[in-house]
Amino acid sequence: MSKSQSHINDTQITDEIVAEHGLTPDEYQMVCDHMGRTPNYTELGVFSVMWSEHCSYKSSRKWLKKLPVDGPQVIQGPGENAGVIDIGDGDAAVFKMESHNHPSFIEPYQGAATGVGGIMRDVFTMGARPVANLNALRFGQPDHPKTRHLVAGVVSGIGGYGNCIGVPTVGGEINFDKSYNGNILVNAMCVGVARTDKIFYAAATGIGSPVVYVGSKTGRDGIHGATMASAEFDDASDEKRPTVQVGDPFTEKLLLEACQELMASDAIIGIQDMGAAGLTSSSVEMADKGGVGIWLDLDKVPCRETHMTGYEMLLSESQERMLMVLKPGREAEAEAIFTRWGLDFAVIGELTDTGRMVVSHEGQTIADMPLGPLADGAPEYERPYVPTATAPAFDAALLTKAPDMGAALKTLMASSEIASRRWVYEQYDSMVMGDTLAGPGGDAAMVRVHGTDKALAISTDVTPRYCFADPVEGGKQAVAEAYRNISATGATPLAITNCLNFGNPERPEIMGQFVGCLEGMGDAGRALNFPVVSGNVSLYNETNGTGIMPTPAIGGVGLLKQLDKAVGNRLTGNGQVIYLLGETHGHLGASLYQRDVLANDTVFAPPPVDLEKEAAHGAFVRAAIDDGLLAAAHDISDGGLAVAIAEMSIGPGIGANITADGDAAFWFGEDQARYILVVETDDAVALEARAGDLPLTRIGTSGGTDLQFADKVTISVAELHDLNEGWFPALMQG
Amino acid sequence: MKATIHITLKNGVLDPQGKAIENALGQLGFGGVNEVRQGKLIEVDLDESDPAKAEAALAEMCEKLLANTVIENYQIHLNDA
Amino acid sequence: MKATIHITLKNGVLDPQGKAIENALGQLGFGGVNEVRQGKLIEVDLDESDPAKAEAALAEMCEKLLANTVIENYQIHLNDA
Amino acid sequence: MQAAVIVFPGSNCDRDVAVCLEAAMGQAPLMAWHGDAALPKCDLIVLPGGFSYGDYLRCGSMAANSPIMREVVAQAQKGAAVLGICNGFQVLTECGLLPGVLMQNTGLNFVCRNTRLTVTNNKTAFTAQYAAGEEITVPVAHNEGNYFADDDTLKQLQDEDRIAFTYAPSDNPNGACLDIAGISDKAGRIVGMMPHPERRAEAALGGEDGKRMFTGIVEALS
Ligand SMILES: Nc1ncnc2c1ncn2[C@@H]1O[C@H](COP(=O)(O)OP(=O)(O)O)[C@@H](O)[C@H]1O
Ligand SMILES: [Mg+2]
Repeated sequence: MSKSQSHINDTQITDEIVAEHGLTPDEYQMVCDHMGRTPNYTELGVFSVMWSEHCSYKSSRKWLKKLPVDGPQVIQGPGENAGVIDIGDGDAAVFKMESHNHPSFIEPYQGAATGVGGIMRDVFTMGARPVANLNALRFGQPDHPKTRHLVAGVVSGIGGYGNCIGVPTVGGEINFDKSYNGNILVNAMCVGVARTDKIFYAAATGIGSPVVYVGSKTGRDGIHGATMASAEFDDASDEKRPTVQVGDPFTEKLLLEACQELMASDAIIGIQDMGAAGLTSSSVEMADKGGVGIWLDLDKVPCRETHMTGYEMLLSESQERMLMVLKPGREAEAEAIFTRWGLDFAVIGELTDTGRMVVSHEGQTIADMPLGPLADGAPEYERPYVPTATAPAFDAALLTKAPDMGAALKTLMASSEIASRRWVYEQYDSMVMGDTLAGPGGDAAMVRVHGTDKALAISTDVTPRYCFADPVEGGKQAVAEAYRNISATGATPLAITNCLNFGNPERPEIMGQFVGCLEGMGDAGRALNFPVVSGNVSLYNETNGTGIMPTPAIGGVGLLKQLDKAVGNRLTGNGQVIYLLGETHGHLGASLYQRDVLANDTVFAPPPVDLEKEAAHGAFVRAAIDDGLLAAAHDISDGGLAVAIAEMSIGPGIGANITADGDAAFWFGEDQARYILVVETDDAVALEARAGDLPLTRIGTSGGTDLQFADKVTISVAELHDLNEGWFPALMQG
Repeated sequence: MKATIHITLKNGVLDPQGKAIENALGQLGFGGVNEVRQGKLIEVDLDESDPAKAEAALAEMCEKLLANTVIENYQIHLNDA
Repeated sequence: MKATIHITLKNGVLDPQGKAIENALGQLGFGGVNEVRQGKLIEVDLDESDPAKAEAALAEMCEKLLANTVIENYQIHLNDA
Repeated sequence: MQAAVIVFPGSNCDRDVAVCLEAAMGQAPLMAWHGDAALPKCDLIVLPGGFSYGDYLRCGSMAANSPIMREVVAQAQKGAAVLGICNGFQVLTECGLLPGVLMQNTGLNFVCRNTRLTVTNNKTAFTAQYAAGEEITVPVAHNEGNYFADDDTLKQLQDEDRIAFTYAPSDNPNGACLDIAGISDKAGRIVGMMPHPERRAEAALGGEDGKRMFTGIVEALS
């Protein structure tokens, strides 16, 4: 039985084996230099995962450092399992977003499910109880043969995991575009709540402290790159092992409860989930952050399968596992808790003063490596990039072929981007935990902080077609839209997480998109006091040389101090006065109107983002809501003014008479920094008075069962409702 | 012709259902249960009466729809009428 | 001893999952599929080596836990080693 | 009065229902752990929603076999009021306290949304604060809520006036026989229902239609 182990480390490291591990010859040389000798097979595997793009951020680190990460509200910025912000009264919000793109393309149900499980562990590792899940999904064209299968699988996987563990899925977004045909994006976000004095970090300290493994057993799940090699050493099976991880939400629920129970004591020094690169990255990160060394005895690792090599145990990505460092002597009390919850518990090593990671298995030392180089020794690449060329302004001549306004509105309401997502979100339990004030379907979701009168407002946003046409403006716009969505509920935007999905960074034009988006995102974060506290980068999203559109998804979190002040984004009665806040220039470049009504895919410049106006208009909306002046508020985004009005109408089934008038650019232009504000007649004067110099225009009144536009176009709200609700079910019925 | 298809998880793929059943049997006092794995049983009633053709059609159904071959294996059993 | 248990819906109990598979097969262009029913396959590895005793134990497991006899039937197959 | 919420591994609406019970009773209910073989004598026992034991195998089947359910059954037989919500309803059918079974939704998907219900029987221990035939809105959130029983059982439920709630016929989310959303035992002291009254017991959460389930039983037992 021990033959497999010695066998594996006897393997001669050849150029092919190095290449199979994804290391370049130069990187391999650096590994040898750090080691002072040739690494053995196990050590090579450990270096390869720690130095992978996913774990080391070697292509992106330089640019991530430029993001704004500070603010009085920030308790913990990037660098931990999740970001932490102060939400007053000793409470903190803990959140992060993460991608699970590739696994979801291979096996949509399990890929998406384990993505949700992984991001929740990042949040509860920090001592928070997860209170809300969101997801940002991008699929290929609706009529692409794979799309329907992928949508169905991903959606039921997200629901299957989140529903079972009992955390509400309260929001998200979905886009369809051909650039995702061979490369869907599944980004999951989780928000948790903790006490500010009970935040747990990864750093491991205290020489001799026990290193403890808890959760599920380790199997050969998700061992990447080197699967062929490992299969070779596996005498127990003849079939090629799948690398897909299977999620077990029930075990995760137990793990969550057991961790919370132990966290109520003071037994934990450091804790870290085993995510990508499993035991390896969790132990390296914990020991490195604490500035200590670590010794692991793999004979103690609970295994699900027989004959596992040390290499496999170190690299396995089995789900629902955690690594902790406990205060010495507290093992028994911790073990009692995990046992009671039916989970494995094993002391698998201890902290040392060597600054090295030493791994024993079957009586032999199978790896002995310096921690520093493993953790941050990966090369930082300054990949060459070419900035994206400036796109020309929208060609107004295209409008000569424009259909009439009513037909265009109907097309947009039933388009893949605007159509109701009910088919999706009714498969998610959005109400469990009893604090969901506004679930899916609004501008931002709102979740009460349990037992208080305050609420978190949460939104995920990005408009990939803007990022493609102009990465800088697109990056800004993603942040600005999250800011607007949160402001429209009345909440104050506090901080963001991001999930940066791009193509191959070794191509200068892709790197140019990345650099541009980060520049825009950074500018917006600074201008809006909306810093980045956590995030994730997913590169190499391409198939056969076709990259995805740049998709830097933003997850924004805001705070509403008094939840009863919140407003929704629907009309709430007849005779209400409807205002437009913000300037309308009629920017149709990169708009949905261009794509879906004109069916034109020329690259034109997207609407520019004026961050000062975003800040000023957002502040005005929030103050008006705080003073109880507004009956409803809705930010204007995809599809422009007319679509925003229609969206406010169809939910409650209340029509409106819009007296403002203009051309297609007026109705469907996607100018930024705009909101629709709705007030009761009695409040109209007060709202106008306080607007001062801000561009606030009265555009109509609510009432009836039709939408009337400037006495020229009349459409029944019911018809728009049916168009909007019908698209998704029709797609899924095929 | 009727056929029964057994769909089982591949070796090494985590089977939370099976594990849970195993534990529950233990709690109910059933001793000596070493392992439980849960799979699917699909019974199909086909017009086709030629066994070879039926088997070929069923294999194609498994590949295309019935089994998730990323993580599952399938076995076709023809029930001789 | 290893055993395989087939758990199937009783006659007359609606099987939406089976119906959905039937329809999906039709959409995929598989003709001549008259009916599809979906059930469960449970594989159990037991210490017991006496077939009669194994079968008795398995039947009890089915009655107590594995099958809901309001809607399901079960069949025990011992796999002779 | 003494009330207990049974917590199975995988229960996830235990806190939600405890919040409602506390609001109705003025005191927190006992949270009873599944592995405990003993349960103090209770007037009211609630089996909450969630995914007990992961809902692996069949929903509620393993919970029905857990040690504490022997106690629950014993106390129910002695007259304790029992409410099973969603997964709790599934547990009640699996352990035989209520007839029938909850099968997979005919739409084959999990469904979470508000549903319109009719209070078909307002004479159970839980529904006295509703008017007979009153229409209320309460959300569902389940994948297996499709109530099924053989024709004799269904007839018996009707004859004995044991259908507590039905979905409005155009609003049946799961294909349940006779639009059944909830049923009771013969005495009306054991009620199982798929909709979640605890999720609509507060204006901030969209409405208070579910609240009277809790104030009603507290009134009945005090
Ligand atoms: N795009 C980004 N913006 C800000 N922080 C980021 C970004 N990408 C990653 N980070 C931060 O880098 C750290 C490592 O991320 P990751 O490897 O995804 O964490 P984990 O291993 O916990 O999943 C985290 O603290 C994360 O918040
Ligand atoms: Mg982590």
